[in-house]
Order: sequence, then C-alpha cells, then structure tokens
Amino acid sequence: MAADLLTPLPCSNITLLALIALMLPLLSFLLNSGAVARYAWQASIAACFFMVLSSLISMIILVHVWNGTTFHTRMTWFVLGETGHTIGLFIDNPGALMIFLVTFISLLVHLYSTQYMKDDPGYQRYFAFLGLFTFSMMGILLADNLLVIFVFWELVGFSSYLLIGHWYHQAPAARAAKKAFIVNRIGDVGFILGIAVLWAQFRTLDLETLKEAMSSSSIQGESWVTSAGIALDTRWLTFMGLGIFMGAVGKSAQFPLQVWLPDAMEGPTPVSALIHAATMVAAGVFLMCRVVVLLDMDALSVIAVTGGLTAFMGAIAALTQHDIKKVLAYSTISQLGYMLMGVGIGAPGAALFHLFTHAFFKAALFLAAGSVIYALHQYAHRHQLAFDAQDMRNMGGLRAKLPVTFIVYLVATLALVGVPMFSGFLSKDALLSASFGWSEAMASEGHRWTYIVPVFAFTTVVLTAIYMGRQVLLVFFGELRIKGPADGLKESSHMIKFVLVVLGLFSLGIVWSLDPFDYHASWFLTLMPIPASSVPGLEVFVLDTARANALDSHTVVGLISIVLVLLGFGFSWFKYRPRASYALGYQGRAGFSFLEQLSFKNWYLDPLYRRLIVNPLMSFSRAASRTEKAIIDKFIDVTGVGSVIFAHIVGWFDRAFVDGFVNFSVFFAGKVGVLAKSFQYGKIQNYIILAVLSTILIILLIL
Amino acid sequence: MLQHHILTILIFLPLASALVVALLPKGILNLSKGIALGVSLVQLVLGGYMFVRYQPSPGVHNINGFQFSERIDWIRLDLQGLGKLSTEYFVGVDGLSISLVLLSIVVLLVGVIASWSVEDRKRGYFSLYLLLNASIIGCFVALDFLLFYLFFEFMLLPMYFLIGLWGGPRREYASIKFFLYTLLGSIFILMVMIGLYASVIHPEATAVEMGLVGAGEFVTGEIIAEVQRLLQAGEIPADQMVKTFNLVYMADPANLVPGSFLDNDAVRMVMNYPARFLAFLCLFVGFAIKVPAVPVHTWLPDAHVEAPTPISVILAGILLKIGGYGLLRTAYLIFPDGALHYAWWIGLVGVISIIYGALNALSSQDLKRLIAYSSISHMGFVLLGLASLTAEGVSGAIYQMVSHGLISTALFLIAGVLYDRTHDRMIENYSGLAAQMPQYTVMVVIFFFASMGLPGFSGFIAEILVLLGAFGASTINGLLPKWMAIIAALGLILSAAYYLWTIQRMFFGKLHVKIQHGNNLPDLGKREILMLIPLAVLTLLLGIIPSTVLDLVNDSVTTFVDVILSTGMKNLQTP
Amino acid sequence: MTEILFYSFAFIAIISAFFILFTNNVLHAALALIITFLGVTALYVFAHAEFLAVTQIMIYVGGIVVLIIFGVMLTNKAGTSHYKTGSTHRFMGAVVAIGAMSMLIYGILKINFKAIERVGQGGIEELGVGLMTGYVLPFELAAILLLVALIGAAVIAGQDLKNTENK
Amino acid sequence: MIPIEHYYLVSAVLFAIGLAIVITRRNAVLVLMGIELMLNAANINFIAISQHAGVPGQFFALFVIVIAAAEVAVALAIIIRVYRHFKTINLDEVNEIKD
Repeated sequence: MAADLLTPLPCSNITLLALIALMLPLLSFLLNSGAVARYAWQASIAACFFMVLSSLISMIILVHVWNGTTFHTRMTWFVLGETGHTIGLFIDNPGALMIFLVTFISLLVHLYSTQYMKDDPGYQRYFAFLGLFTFSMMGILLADNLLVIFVFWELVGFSSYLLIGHWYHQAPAARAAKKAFIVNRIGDVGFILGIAVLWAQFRTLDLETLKEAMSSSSIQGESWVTSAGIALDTRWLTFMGLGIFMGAVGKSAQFPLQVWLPDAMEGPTPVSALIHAATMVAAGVFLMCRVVVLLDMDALSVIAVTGGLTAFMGAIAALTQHDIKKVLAYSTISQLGYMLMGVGIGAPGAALFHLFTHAFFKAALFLAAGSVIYALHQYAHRHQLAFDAQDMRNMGGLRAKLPVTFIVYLVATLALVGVPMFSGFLSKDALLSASFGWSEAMASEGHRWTYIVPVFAFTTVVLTAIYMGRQVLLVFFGELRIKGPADGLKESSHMIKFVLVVLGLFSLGIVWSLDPFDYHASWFLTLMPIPASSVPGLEVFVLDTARANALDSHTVVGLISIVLVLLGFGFSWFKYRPRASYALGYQGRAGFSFLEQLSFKNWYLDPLYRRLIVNPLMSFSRAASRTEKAIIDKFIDVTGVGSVIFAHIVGWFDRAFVDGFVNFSVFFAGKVGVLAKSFQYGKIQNYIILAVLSTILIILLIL
Repeated sequence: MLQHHILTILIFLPLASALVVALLPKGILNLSKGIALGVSLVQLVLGGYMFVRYQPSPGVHNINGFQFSERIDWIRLDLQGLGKLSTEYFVGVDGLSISLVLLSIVVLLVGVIASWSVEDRKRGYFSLYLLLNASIIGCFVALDFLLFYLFFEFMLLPMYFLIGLWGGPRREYASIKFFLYTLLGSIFILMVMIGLYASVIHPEATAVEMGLVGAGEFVTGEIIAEVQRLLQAGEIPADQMVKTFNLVYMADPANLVPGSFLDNDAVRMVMNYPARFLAFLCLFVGFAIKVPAVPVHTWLPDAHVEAPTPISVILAGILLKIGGYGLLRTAYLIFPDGALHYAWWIGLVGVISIIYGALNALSSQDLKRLIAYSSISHMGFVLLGLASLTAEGVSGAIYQMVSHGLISTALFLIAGVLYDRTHDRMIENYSGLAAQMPQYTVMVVIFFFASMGLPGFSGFIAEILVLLGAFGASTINGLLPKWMAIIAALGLILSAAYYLWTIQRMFFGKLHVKIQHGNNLPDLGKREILMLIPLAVLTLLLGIIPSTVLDLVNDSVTTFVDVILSTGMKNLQTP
Repeated sequence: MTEILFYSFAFIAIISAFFILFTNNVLHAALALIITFLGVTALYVFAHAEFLAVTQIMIYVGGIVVLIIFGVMLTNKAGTSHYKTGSTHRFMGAVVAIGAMSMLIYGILKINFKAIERVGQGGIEELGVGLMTGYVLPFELAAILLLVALIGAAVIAGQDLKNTENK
Repeated sequence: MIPIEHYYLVSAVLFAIGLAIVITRRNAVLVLMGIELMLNAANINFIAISQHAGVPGQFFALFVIVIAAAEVAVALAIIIRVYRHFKTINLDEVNEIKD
C-alpha cells in the first residue's frame, strides 16, 4: 500500500527554487562562521543579501502556488529492511506563505541587527546563528516528512539555544539557553513518540502518504486497524495526536511548558523578535496545521483547551511584568495559545491567519521595544548612568523622544489587542467566532464543558487590552522616570526606523482584507484550504457544524470583542494613566499582593517545577550515584575484599595444613631416613642378608 | 589476491609491528610512534579499499556469503570419545561487522595521534598499543568461535597494562577491576563455547570423514544437506562427527548433534532450566559486561577515569562495541530462541541502562566520569535496539555503535585536552572557558550536542531508529511493550540535561579556573584539531547521509532479523 | 648308567662349589669355579641342551673365568700373602643360605612336574631358527648389550689408568 | 630319563651355595664368583624345563649367559677401579658410605 505511494518524485523548477531558498541561509551560516574576523561586516552584509534572494525566491514560489497547486519532490534518504525512508520538499499554499513570512521577517531582522548588534563582540557568531536558524526554520516548513520535520525541529531548538546563549558570559543567559533547550526537548520526546506510533502503524512518515493511509484505516471496536492489517488500541491514536501536540507545546510555549519563553528574553532583542515571537514559536502552530488531519477528536479537544488555558495564563502573567520584553513574551505565549486553540477547534486556517498577523505585529512590537532599549542603552552609555534599560520602571514619556518607534508600537499594539482596522482584529475575530461556534456545536453533542474555551478566549481579549494599554501608558506616556540629562535620548538609525515602519504597515488591517470588519473577505483565508480530516471515526460533522455556527455568529462576536477591548482599555487608562497613583509610585514599586505575585511569578510555575520535577530528578540522580557507590560498587568491593580474605584463609589453611602435611611428611621421611641410615654402614653383604631374609620371611608369611 | 588476504594483513601487520617496536634499539625509540602511525595509515588505506569494494550482501548465516574471507584449517585433533576437533582460521566480514571494522580503524588511528605526547616508556606503550590493534581487528573479523575468543581475551592483556602502567592515580584499582570484570564475562563465554563445541558438527569435514566425498574435494550443498539429514536422523556414529567452532555452522540448527547438550529438540534441563536458555544467558552476561549494561557496568567509569586519554578513547570507541557485536554474532545467531525468550528482559536492561546511566551522569562531578556514564546510557540503546529484533532496531543498534564509537572518541579526547592542560577534571573547578578557549568550546558544543542526539549528527539517526524499532516491535513481532520505548525516550531529555548543564557550568558564565595552572590555558593545538575535525566530519556525514553505513548494513540486518525470528520461533516450538 | 653319570657330575659341581665357599685362596676358588661350571655343563648335556653346553664351556670357562682370574691377579697387592682371603658373617650366611635352600627345595617338592605336558624337544635347529626369527630382536639387543658392556668396562677400568699415568 | 626334580634340587643347592659365597666371602672377586654360580643355578632350571616346555627355556638360558658375561666384564672393571682407589678389594674395608 505504502510502497507505491513512496516512489521518488522528480524535482520540478519550483521545488528546485525552494531548495535554493532553503540552502541560502545555510550558506550564510557557513560563510559567517568561516569568515575571518576582519570581514565580519562584509559577511553579515552578504547574509542580508542572501536573505533578500531567499525572500524573492519565496515570493516567486508563492505566486506559483497561489491558485492551490502543490509541488512535491521526494527521494529516498536511506533504506531499512524493505522500508525506504524518504526525504523531500512539499510546498502548498500555507507552506509557501510561511516561507515568505520566515524569509521576509528574517530579512528584516537581519537588517535591523546590522545596526542593533554592530558593537557586539559576537557579531559574526550572531549572524552565523541567524543563518542557521533561518535554514532550520525553512526546513520545517518545506519538509514533506515527519522525520525530516523533526530533524529541523530540533535544529531550530539548537539554534535558538545558541542565540539565547549569545551573551553566554552572563549567567542568566546561559541558564535561559539551557532551560529553553531542555524544555523543548521534553516536547520533542512527545513528538518522537507520536512519530513512533505513526511509524509503527503505517511504516512511513511521509505526510501525504500518511494522510492516505490514515483515511484508509478504520476503527474496529477497540482497535485501530490499517489497511495493511496492523492493529493498535484506539488509545494510541489519541496518544499519537497528543504526542505530536507535545512537540508543539514545547516549541510554541504552551501550558505546561511555557516557562522557557520568558527566560529566553535574555537573548538579543532581534532574536526575540525573530525566533521567540514571529517564527520559531509559530512552528508548533504550523506543525499542528500540517498534521491536524491526523488528529482525532479527543486530541483536538485537549489542544483546544490547552490553547485557551495558555492564552488566559499568559495574559494574566503579562499584567504585572516590569521588563518590557517579558510583557511581550507573555503576550506571545497568550497569542500562541489562541492559535493552538484555533487548531483544536477545527479552524487551522484562522490559526494560521492569526500566526501571520501576529508574526508581523509582534515582530514590530519586539523590534520597537528593541529600539527603545537601544536608545536607552545609548543614553545610559553617553551619560555614564547605570540602570536596567529593559525595565519599564525606568521608562516613561518616551513618546516625544522616539516618535517613530511610538507610532509603530501603537499601531502594533492596536493590532495585537484587536481593534478594528488593524490586522489583529481580523484574525482574532476569526478565532473567537470559531471558538464560539465550536463550543456550541460540541455542547449540542452533550459536551457543555467546552464553553470554557470561548470563556478563556474572550477573557483574554480584555486582559490583552489591559496589559498592552498598561505597557504603552507606562513606556510612552507621562514623564521619564529615570533621572538624567534631557539630551541624548533619540531615535536610532534609519535602518531601524525603516524596518519598524515596514512591520507597522503590515499590522494594518487593509493589508489583509479589503473589508476591515469581515475576516471572511480576507484574501488569506480564501487561500487556506479547509482540511478534510482523514481520521477514522472522527465526528467530522461536529467540525462542520462548528464552522457553520462560526459563520453565523461572527458579527455578534466581533461586536462583543470590540466592547471587551474598549472595556480593557478603559480599565487600563483608569489604572495606569499618567499621574494615577500606580504610575506615580511605579519606579520604586515593591510589595505585591498575592494575586499580583501570582501573575508576576507566572503562576509560580518555575518554583513548582523545581519542587516537583527538578529537585526530585536531582535527588534521583544523586540516589543513583549513591546506589552506584553504596550498593553496586560496594557489592563488587565487598566481593573483591571478601575473595581476598577468603584467599588469605585459604592461604593460611594452605600453609598450616597442606604445607604442614607436606612439611610433616618431609620431616617424617627425614627422621625415618636418619633411622634407616643407622642401618647403613656400607656393607653390601649385610644388605644381601637382610634382603634374602626378608624375602624368606615374606614367602613364609604368604605360605 | 588482496581480496582474500586483506583481513589477515589487517590483523598481522600490527602484530608484526608490535614485535618490531618491542625490539627497537634504544637510540631510535622515537620511531615507535612512526611505526604505530604508519600501521594505522596502512590500515586506513586498506579499510578504504574494503569500503569501496564491499558488495552489500547478507552473509550472517551463509558460510559463503562473507567477503574478503580467508579460511584455513587450523587445528584438527582426534579426541577419541569426544569426536574430532576442528578449528579454522576463518576471517571474513559481512554487514554486521564491516562498519565496526572500519570504525575500529578510524578510532585506532585517532588513538595513535592522541598518543603522540606519550614519552614515558614509549617502546612498551606502542608495542602494547599495536597488540591491542591486532586483537581488536581480529575480534571483529573472526568467524570461528575459538579464534574470536582468543582475540577477545587477548585484548585484555594490553588493556590491563596500558591502564595499569600509564593510567591516573587510582590506576591499579581501575585496571584490576576492569580485568576481573571482563575475565568474569569471559568465563561465562568460555563455558558456552565449550558446550557448543560438543554440540555442533562441521558438515563438510564430517562428510569427508564419513567418506561421502574425498578429502580435498568440493563439498556440494546436497552433500551437506545429506550429512545434516543423517545427523538429525542419528545415523552418524560419534567417532565420525567432526566437531567445530565455526560460528556460521553453530548458527545452523541442522548442525546440532541430536541429544547433545545444547540440542534444541531434546531440551536439556540444568537446574530445571532449559540448557539453551541458560547458554544464551551466559553469553548475554558475558557480553553485557563488556557493553556494559547496568548492573555490571561499574568497571567502566573507573577504567575510563583512570586510563590515559588514548586508551579511554579506544575503550569507549571500540571495546564497548565488541560487547554489542559479540551479542549479535554469537548469542543472537546461535541461540535465537533465547533471544526471543529473553527479549523483554534485554529490552528492560537496555532501558534501565539508558535511564540509570543518564541519572548518574547528571550527578557526576568529574568530566570524564560524566562521559563514561553517558556511554553507559547510550549503549543502552544498543541493547534496546537489539532486543526489538526489527530491522530498524537492529540497524539502529549497529548505527549507534558506530556513532557512539566516533562521538565518545571525540568526547574523551575533549576531556583529555583539558586534563592535559590542568590535570584536573572536576567540573566545578571551571567556568566561563568559552572566553579563554573558543575553538575548544566550539568542539565541545558540537560533540556534546552530537552525543545528545541532535539531528544532523549520527547519534540522532541511531537513536531515532532504535526508538522506532523498539516502539514498532509491538506491532511487528510483539517482543517489546511500548512503554520501553517511551521510557527510553525520556533518556533523551536527561542527556540534554546533563550535557547542557555541564556546558553551562564549565564554559559559560565568567571565566574562572580554580587551579594553579589557571592562566595557562591555550586553545586547541594543531594536533588536537587534527584529531577532532575528522571525527566531526564523519559524525556529520553519518548524520546527514545515513545510507553511508546503512547500505553496508541493511542486507545483513534484514537477513539477521529474518533468521533470528524464523529460527527462534521454530526452536521455541519444538518441545 | 646315565643316572650314575648325572649324579656324579652333579656331585662334582656341588663339591667344587663348596670348595669355593670354604677355600681361602682366591685362585683356587677360581679353578674350582671352572670345575663347577663343567659339572653344570654336563647337566646341560643330560638335558639335551648340547648347544647351551658348548656355549657354557666357551663363555664361562673360556671367557668369564679367565677374566676372573685376571681380575684376581690384578687386584692382589704385590708382595702380600698370595691370594688369601677370609670369610665374615659365617653364621648369618649359613642361616640365610640354608633357609633359602629349604624354601626352594620345599617349593620344588611341592610342584607336580608330571603334569607338565611335553611339547617337544629343543633341538639345535629349532634354536637356530628361533634365534633368527622370533627372538631376533632380543638377540640383537643382547649383542648390543655386550658391546656396550665391553666399552663401558674399558672406560671404567681404563680412565683411571690414564689419570694415574698423568700423575 | 632323569626326573626334572633332580635338576631342580641340584640347582637349589648350587643357588644356596652361591648365596652363601656372596654373603660370607670378603673378597669382591669371590662375591662375583658367587653371583655367577647363582646365575648358573638358575640356568639349570631353564635348561631342565626346556626338555618339556621346548626351546624357549634355552633362549632364556642363552640370554642369561650373555648377560652374565656382560655383568662380569663391568663388575670386574668396577672392582679394578675400587682396588685402585682403596688399594684393596676387601669388602669390609670398602665403605665410604658410612659417615
């Protein structure tokens, strides 16, 4: 069955182009890591150039797949037994869009970084790793095969590790890098296990083939039987879905693995924009969109609830942060939760849409925040001031000093919060309506608890408005809270401004839909195919009903969300406006209430994990090493010492008894000899007499 | 010509050179390094030739399926009542061994380069090293159990002295522990070997003995089949049976003497336990010590920590693989029924090794000890893959052996680099080395990540194959439960944890070295780069193009799995 | 007639043997030994072992006794009393000898020689054929033994001669 | 026809006399003669039985003669040697064994 589907597919022009687009960042990595230090600047410019080329190519590809055609090239990677493992490129509409997104944002970040990082001693290394990251990220998008996706998946984690740990000599950065990789690894193990289930069941990991194989499999009673007759318990079908989702949970920082993302803000800000806002964390969402057709209803529900919960938790945690980047990080977690929720409720198109809009406005936010940090940093440097350039307690009133940054920040904030006319409104509206429609459909099936998902989603809308309003108010309004000279705090170079403006433009709703109030009019969603689920036994009609419901309710939902946004903004203006008590006392703020602590400490997840997982693991590990020393080695040593003691006993016995016996015999023989010697006096004839006499005596005795 | 003697040259060239080195006059002792290097280079060329000329083919249980094989009668003795003894000088490679032979050649070459700084008693060191070289290659190519065992035991001697004379402060303890452990293993193997010898006939020689063909004539397949039929019918008198140590004949149940100790038709019981199962267990324990599997692994950390760097390299890079290879070649092929019967337990031992080794690595304070425990953890994957008896699992096991051979070689070299500079290996005594030794840090990061199974490096392919195999075993042959693969996968998290923690502690943060030589930390020298770069390239190559090795291995592994499953099932079904 | 001759020869042999036992003169003892051998030779003849008889005369009388006489002469100190010697352990000698003789005679008298089946007479022809066929190996070995003994005797007796000459 | 017993009796007497000579005489050469006598006595037995049992008896006798000859040669050589050393062949005086 699978064999004929796995035949190699020839290379077409488009896939060749995609391959070139894939290889250019790798080339950039090799160039930057291999270049002599003197040519670091030139190498980074070359890297930007490669990215330009790459994004041009991805635009060409995008044009070619616009009408829905797909391109697939495949070759055999290695053969095992009779099974061939293939490797190949697969490009469809979402994939091409994603490639464009990644290359384009990567290009912008490259450009931005040439300014932002120019004084950094690790400049060259930084660009090399950016290249590696872009390469791996594109690998995930282009691969046609779950195993290959996993390869790039891990590589993305690796390059993220390298980039978070860019300032490795600072202990927090080193710790954060480690944490990010390990937490990602936990998710990856789930991913591997999901892959393993698919492999055990279908003997292939090629996605296109898997879809066919999945639809030809069936549920028979309690077992899940493929057309080849391989049967597994149906629980493994859910397990597979959850396993792959686990990979996404790790990479996209969902509950319970979201703890690494806030720490990852220790990396350079452009990296945070590229990796930890726009692209890498979105890889989980993209992966889930790719495999959504393989997931069963239970797995989808878990995904939906996890997504909703994470959206809520992230938003809560974002409410009280002081670090400008951490607010954005928690916001990212929250938005990613939205996206995965979208996957879970059968609206992957909407999820991808949100991914796209989010990628642009969140990149804009991060890079604008970077611009703020950079400006403050320069300012501090110029006036020999020592303060934390990322702490919002040291900011305020920057609106006048950094006008371009402010405008871009404001636009992106409005997009994020979901104000009509901005991109976020469209995508968020799509997700909210879908969630509402889904829970209605599920409730009609008797699953009333599913209303929790839209509740989370709508609450998060309010919370988003509150924390973003708070941030904008605290950073850009009021007075500069740090005491210092008035001069020297100014907008950074034109390159940075250019990048910000480009990203700001993409946050406008008009770019995505001509009708800024109706997401259905968006060109993006028309490109998204509605996935036809191939999982046997899946109640597809539920998802169909959900979609129909969403269509009906979207006007209402849109209105509700506008109301909620206004509510949130109102609250935040009330609480955080300049000259309100909060803003005035903000700089020296200390002493939190419990609820604020809960938010600030991100639900106490870190201490919880330390208590529940890390500490027990370390004590297990110490126990293992004690076991090693105290039991196994002790056993060996005791055996060794015991055998030596035994050997001594045997030795003593040997000397005392065995040797003693021998010595005694010798002694006895000697004495007898002395005795006998006394008979010997050299007279032969006496001997003869004795001999004959004895002979006679013997004969007499015998007779 | 070369085709048939290449393996013999591979074995005896170092042996002869060892003699030459041992006899070198005092004035030109520096030549000993050169000789060792020259031998390794020649072996590399021969290995390259083998790699190019090797035609993927099964081998495994087909006596004529081995390549580069050379087969000469070695000892023929008439033991009266015990039948006739026949041992052969039979060497050859198939897919199970070729990759390991090539690995050994590479690692031994790297070992010579790493030994370049040895100045103390050079003559002894290099002649022992060459001796080790010969016995390692011999072990991988021998196809006669006696020959295999001979090389296997022969390896202990130079190893014991190399650790005991050139090792660290606790070298005596370590070397004796190593010696006793492996000797214990050897005893188990020896017992089975003798039992097997009494139970297996040499069909060709028996045909000659019975007068079915004349001496020196070609023995056709029909005649062999006839001999085997007569044997199973019990129509060959005991004094006409020619007993053999040939591993390939041992693997064929048709050659088992009916009613003999290890015959599978009439199951002998030893202490109420079937003798064949017991024999499999003995072989398993014997080789598991070498692998090493928990709980018979404690020689490894000590031996590694105390051994000089090149010897750690060989120990981790090659010697551990002999355990895995021995399991494949002897235990599994000769007792497939045991392999099936104990698959669950072997898998369990593998899983325990993975987790236990990783936990111990996590709490290790000593860099070399950490790497040693990681070896235990990674070799657990070999056992798990073998136990699964799927094409993926077994290929993965072999791939893991090759990959771990390269990676652990590099890891021990890395530990050695630091030890050479400061004579201190405690992790807590270093921090922020990345600033002082950037190239070194790059290498450390590369190999640490390679070892934790980062895609793009060989370790990933190996581990994913093993996991796929172990997981798929439940639907393919039902030998392993799924939770084993799941637990084993957790080992991946642990390995990331201990390696990354080590990197964070030693290389990141502020530069600080708690040792007197702290300021004298030069970056990698040319020789050190020369050792590490090829390993990095090979690891990457195997990670990106796994077919380099898998193409060599695949046919043999497929046959191996088929043979084990079918023969094993058949053997288990006979009462 | 044969019986008389047999017993008289036996008597002669025994008498001369006694003479050897009791004489003090070594040379006389040697001559008596010749007589004894001759008497024994006669017994051989009576037993139809003519070849052995001839051999006995040739080797013992012609060879051994001559040798012994040479030995006697070579080992007598010049100038001392001629060839005199004495006896010791007379009593024990008598006891042992008589004891041994009684044992032997007792044994001989107990054997029933009549029961021995006659299988044939050892003719000289049979002896010759036997020596060259079935017994050729012991025969040759005996020859080698003799040769070795001769050389050995020469070496043992001669070496010291050289030494004394050197002195 | 003379009965075999008579040969045996003669042989026994001769053997006993030979034994007595060996035991009692002081002179080494005389002891040697006694040994020869004993050998001869034994030979008589062989010869006597060969009348009945056939030719093998004679072979044995023949070999005994040969061995006796060899023995005499060696023994005399030893005696001469002993004589040179001790200047006597009186067995009472030839004892260096005793300490």
